[in-house]
Amino acid sequence: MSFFPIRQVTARVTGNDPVGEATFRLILSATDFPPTAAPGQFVMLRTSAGADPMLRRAFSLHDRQEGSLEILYKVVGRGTAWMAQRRTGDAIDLIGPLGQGFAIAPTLRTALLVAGGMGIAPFRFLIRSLRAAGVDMLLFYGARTERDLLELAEMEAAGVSLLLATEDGSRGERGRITELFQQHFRKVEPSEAFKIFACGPHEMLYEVGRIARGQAIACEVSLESHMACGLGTCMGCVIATEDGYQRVCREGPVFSAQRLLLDEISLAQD
Amino acid sequence: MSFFPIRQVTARVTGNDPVGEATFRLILSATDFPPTAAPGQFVMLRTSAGADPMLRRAFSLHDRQEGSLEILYKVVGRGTAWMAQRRTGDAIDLIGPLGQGFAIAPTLRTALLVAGGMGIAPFRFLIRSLRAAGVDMLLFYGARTERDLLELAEMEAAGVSLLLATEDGSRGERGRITELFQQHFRKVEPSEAFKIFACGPHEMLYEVGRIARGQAIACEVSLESHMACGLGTCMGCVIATEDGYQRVCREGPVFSAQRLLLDEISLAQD
Amino acid sequence: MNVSKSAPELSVEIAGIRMKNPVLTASGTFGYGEEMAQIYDLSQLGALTVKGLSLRPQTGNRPPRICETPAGMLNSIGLQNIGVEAFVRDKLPFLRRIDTRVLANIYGHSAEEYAAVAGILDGADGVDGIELNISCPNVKKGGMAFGTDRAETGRVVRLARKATGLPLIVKLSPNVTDITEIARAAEGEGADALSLINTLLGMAVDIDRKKPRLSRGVGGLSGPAIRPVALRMVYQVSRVTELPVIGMGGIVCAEDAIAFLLVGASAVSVGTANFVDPLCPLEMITGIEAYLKEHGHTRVQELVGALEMEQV
Amino acid sequence: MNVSKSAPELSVEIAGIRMKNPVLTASGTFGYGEEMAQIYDLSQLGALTVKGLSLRPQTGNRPPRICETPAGMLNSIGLQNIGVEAFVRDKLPFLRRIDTRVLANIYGHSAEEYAAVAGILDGADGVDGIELNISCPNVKKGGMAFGTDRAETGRVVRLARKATGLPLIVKLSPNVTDITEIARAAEGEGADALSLINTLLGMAVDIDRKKPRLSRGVGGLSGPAIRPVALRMVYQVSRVTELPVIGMGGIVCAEDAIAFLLVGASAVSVGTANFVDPLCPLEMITGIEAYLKEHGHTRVQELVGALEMEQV
Ligand SMILES: Cc1cc2nc3c(=O)[nH]c(=O)nc-3n(C[C@H](O)[C@H](O)[C@H](O)COP(=O)(O)OP(=O)(O)OC[C@H]3O[C@@H](n4cnc5c(N)ncnc54)[C@H](O)[C@@H]3O)c2cc1C
Ligand SMILES: Cc1cc2nc3c(=O)[nH]c(=O)nc-3n(C[C@H](O)[C@H](O)[C@H](O)COP(=O)(O)OP(=O)(O)OC[C@H]3O[C@@H](n4cnc5c(N)ncnc54)[C@H](O)[C@@H]3O)c2cc1C
Ligand SMILES: Cc1cc2nc3c(=O)[nH]c(=O)nc-3n(C[C@H](O)[C@H](O)[C@H](O)COP(=O)(O)O)c2cc1C
Ligand SMILES: Cc1cc2nc3c(=O)[nH]c(=O)nc-3n(C[C@H](O)[C@H](O)[C@H](O)COP(=O)(O)O)c2cc1C
Ligand code: FES
Ligand code: FES
Repeated sequence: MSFFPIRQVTARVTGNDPVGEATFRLILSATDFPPTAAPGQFVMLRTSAGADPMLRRAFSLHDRQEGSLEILYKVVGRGTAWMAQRRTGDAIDLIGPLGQGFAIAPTLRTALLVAGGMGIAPFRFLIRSLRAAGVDMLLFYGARTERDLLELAEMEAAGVSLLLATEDGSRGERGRITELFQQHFRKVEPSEAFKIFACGPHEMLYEVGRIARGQAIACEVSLESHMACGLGTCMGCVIATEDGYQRVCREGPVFSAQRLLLDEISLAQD
Repeated sequence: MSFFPIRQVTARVTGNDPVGEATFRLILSATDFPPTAAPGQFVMLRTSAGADPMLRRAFSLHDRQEGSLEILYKVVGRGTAWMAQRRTGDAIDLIGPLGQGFAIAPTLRTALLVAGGMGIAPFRFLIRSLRAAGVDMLLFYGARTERDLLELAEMEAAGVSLLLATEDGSRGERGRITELFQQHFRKVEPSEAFKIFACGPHEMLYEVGRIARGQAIACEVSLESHMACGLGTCMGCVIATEDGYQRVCREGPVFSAQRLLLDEISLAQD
Repeated sequence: MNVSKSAPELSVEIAGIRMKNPVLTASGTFGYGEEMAQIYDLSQLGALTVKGLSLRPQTGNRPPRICETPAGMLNSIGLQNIGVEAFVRDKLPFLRRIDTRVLANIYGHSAEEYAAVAGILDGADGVDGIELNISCPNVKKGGMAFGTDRAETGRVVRLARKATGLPLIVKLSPNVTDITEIARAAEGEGADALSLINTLLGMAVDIDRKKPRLSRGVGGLSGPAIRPVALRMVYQVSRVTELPVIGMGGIVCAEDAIAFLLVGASAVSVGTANFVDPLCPLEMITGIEAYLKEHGHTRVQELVGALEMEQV
Repeated sequence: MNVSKSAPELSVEIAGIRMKNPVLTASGTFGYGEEMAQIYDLSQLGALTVKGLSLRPQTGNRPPRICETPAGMLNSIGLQNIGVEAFVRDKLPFLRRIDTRVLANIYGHSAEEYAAVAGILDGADGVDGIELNISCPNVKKGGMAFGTDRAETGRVVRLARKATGLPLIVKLSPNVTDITEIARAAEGEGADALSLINTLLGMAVDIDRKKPRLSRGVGGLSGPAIRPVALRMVYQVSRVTELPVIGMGGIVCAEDAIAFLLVGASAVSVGTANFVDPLCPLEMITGIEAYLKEHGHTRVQELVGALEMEQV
């Protein structure tokens, strides 16, 4: 559990460009945002000037540079629609960094990444960190259609091997990414130097977690849950784990798949 | 009482430029806005995407051209702050034209206009109509300071004689416009061809109305009141008149000063 | 998910009144219909409810009477109205020409006065039903005092019931500990339907003047802010009564309307949203129809009470 | 308008507890303080109230537990908490190090259980007062059932009163016909202060799944949406009781806080706003101070109940 500082800061929009179907990359300048942020952590953004919509929205740190941070987001409702309307120079109020990120042990040599749809968001930051640690990376990345597969060239340039799937077959294998994952995963040997990192729809995480668990392989999944505070105070975002209900915003969003009660995993999502 | 159609339309911003201290002129393209609009009428604008702020805001028609309309507004709260952020191409939802405008009788030859602060808003449209009717115009126009005196050159070009006052003396007489009005008004002879039109703070309208009434001179004042509907259905905006409580949005906003219970005029405002 | 091809059936019958669709407009937010008729053709509505009528004309409360609140508004109109006789004489002829149902919302300072107003409307051509407003928080006597007490509710309904053969809808107050109690009292005395909720009693303060924002101090809260409370009460009431329920409180779009139907309302009524978005009742009708098609329903009736509850 | 020069006095005394200013944080929205301490120095607060404590640890309700509503939110946490003993052992040591007042919010499944929890806290170093939550809408037994009944309220307060010498604050439910009745019942049995309001019982529906958005169906509505109701109830209660009142419900800024003081609250508590704008309690303190100066007040106490009402 981290006790690094959390800050409420006013960030400035320096970029907010479409990168795919209703998907944008928001670049924020925020000099007072704590430098301690780690991959897998998230921020809570205010997405209105008034009280409707009222609650903040949670977004993974897509990336974090000195004095700036990035968010990769899809417009799915009113809050994200508000975000898509921000222009360079506009102010955005955010709180972070929040939650527990991915754990990268010194023994780690090979990382298997699994992303479904917008689950790709936290991976750029993670990939940069893994690369710095000299870890080999293989990414299973699935989406509905080719246009939803984001930042492929960038990830290849970062030395990530890609295995792609789309539901409509427009790029990579046709079908769900979990099918592709299951095929290839059979060939991998469990080892201390090996770990799976997954982010995406909860059904996908369930599948990946089940497979990893079956073979006692270290696996971390990043969950979503409706959040009021994002800070750990409201107890609203809990998910069932072997240690009882735990807060996705505080003990998570990254959880060891081993400790989740996978049958109940879908509950927190609704 | 007019029974012309009222329309809820989606207008496009074609201009929204500062014209003074926290004051903007909004130009809207709205081809389906009814052409029947008259000076003194107003529109109700939605000023948020969500439910907070919820109610529409009332604005006089600053002017009305074929396919477009203008609003002159001051930022005083959240709704008007939202308006100030609109940029060219943005959509604004408005309803109008609403209420009873100024009455210009065929016998009218000379119009005395009195404006205080943002009370100038409906007068450009009124001046254009009076000019078309060949009416001579004298405008008493007061504001806090010179910067708040708007569109002076334009009005002079339209043939309006100006008498100005500012509270800080930065332009015209120092003091309130009602003082200037009272001085000059003594010299005017009551006549069928003569009428006063006033718009501004309610204390100003009270003063002007009292003077006009004292001399049995036709005088119309444009009132403000907190409004929920602007349509005449909620009964929320009423003002005390000799005929009981009347709706500012429906029987008004322009009322004959003779029929208002001037002692109660301030009530509806707050 | 079944996608049905033919247009689903939108009509509903409430208290014996057949309406072409389940979207009504609420009392006090629609005047006597005249003003709204300038904006759209009112015959598209399931029904409209006129501003609360009393035996004699009422001047209402002193202004200021309204103020905005987060996602809502307070009003203390105080039931300004022209009186039931002027209504019948001056307003009904216009309403008769519109092909929709007209509900007359009424109130009195005593149970006897309710009955008197109901009696006058009983013979009036063009009134399809009477809604008893026993829940107005904005008048000193009458209104909410009746709707927060089981016995008083019973008495008002009993006397009104005797005074008219018209369908009787009783409008409940949300300002109570247990709304199901009041609902049952109304049912027991012969109400044909229930409508809920009226406004929540609230207050707002102008801190600069150190005064309430409404001249009367308190007023009724309406709008989206109260929707969760309204939805809960409609859910509770429809589980304990056989009567059809007209749901209202913060409904602004088809999705809201459908939520009220799912928890048990047989129709919905649009109040404050008429101020913000006058055309929204029409969009609701279209939206409900689209939802029915998408979910494979053939009649709107199928939605009523169709909420699936996990056991609590 | 008088502009006073020296800094106005912000401290208040409630139920014998002296607080450096009248801005508190509300139970259930501030955890046990630890998380918030990462964001700012909690010693700036008048007091903080911890999440509701029970005799034994509680797992709480199944998720989903929260959902957003217009200008508000619903929650049905179901009082998940670590239990009073773990609180005393694991959380109090941290809280003792913070120079502010700590109020322990407690609840029980029976009046006896309330008393037992109060008794355990009685000896605990670091607890400055106990807040009896007789108004939680999110647990089956206990909670709101007590706070909507005069006799039950009286009994809970009486037993808790006997069990502890600590200042006793009774937290009232807004889900009642007449909140002044419950307030008087609490006062009669020895409460030292009252706090209000807890959440309004509400509901939200997911129309696509035809299910409630909360697993338990209903939940408690909080946030700006309920502020007008809260303000009205604080106004009503403070007129009938001698006890100091802690006002809460939708307070998000200094202006809101001042409104609650003007209608009669001696202090205010910030709930849902902690989620949306964690630093807002600090801005409130500054804002109240600025207001006092601007209006020529020397003590915050001067605002309490200073609302001018026109005769109604
Ligand atoms: C830890 C975490 C990290 C996330 N990272 C990203 C990211 O990097 N990129 C991205 O596009 N999205 C991300 N999401 C999902 C994102 O929070 C939602 O898409 C967003 O809240 C939707 O808001 P809205 O107002 O547009 O949608 P609405 O549907 O209008 O929102 C209504 C309410 O539901 C909540 N909600 C809706 N969808 C979700 C969801 N999937 N998860 C949690 N709450 C939800 C909203 O916060 C709001 O309270 C993340 C969620 C979590 C919990
Ligand atoms: C018939 C009419 C015509 C108007 N014409 C103009 C105009 O041409 N230009 C202009 O700048 N202003 C005009 N106003 C005033 C304008 O409506 C308010 O300035 C505006 O509503 C303020 O909204 P806000 O959200 O910025 O302020 P806030 O103070 O945040 O508004 C809070 C609430 O109070 C209401 N309110 C606040 N001030 C007024 C006011 N003066 N009159 C009525 N309601 C108010 C708002 O509508 C809202 O419901 C007119 C008002 C009326 C009634
Ligand atoms: C301005 C106003 C006036 C109202 N007048 C009446 C009335 O005369 N009679 C009545 O029964 N309800 C009246 N109501 C209550 C509404 O009919 C409705 O029950 C309530 O506003 C909740 O619905 P809403 O949130 O959709 O507005 C009034 C509401 C408002 C806002
Ligand atoms: C998530 C959440 C949890 C809460 N838990 C408690 C609780 O444990 N005990 C309690 O007395 N009140 C609890 N409350 C009620 C608040 O303390 C407060 O009374 C209410 O939310 C109204 O204030 P607000 O609108 O400022 O949030 C909770 C509220 C929320 C939103
Ligand atoms: S969102 Fe509040 S505890 Fe997680
Ligand atoms: S604003 Fe509704 S009647 Fe005038």
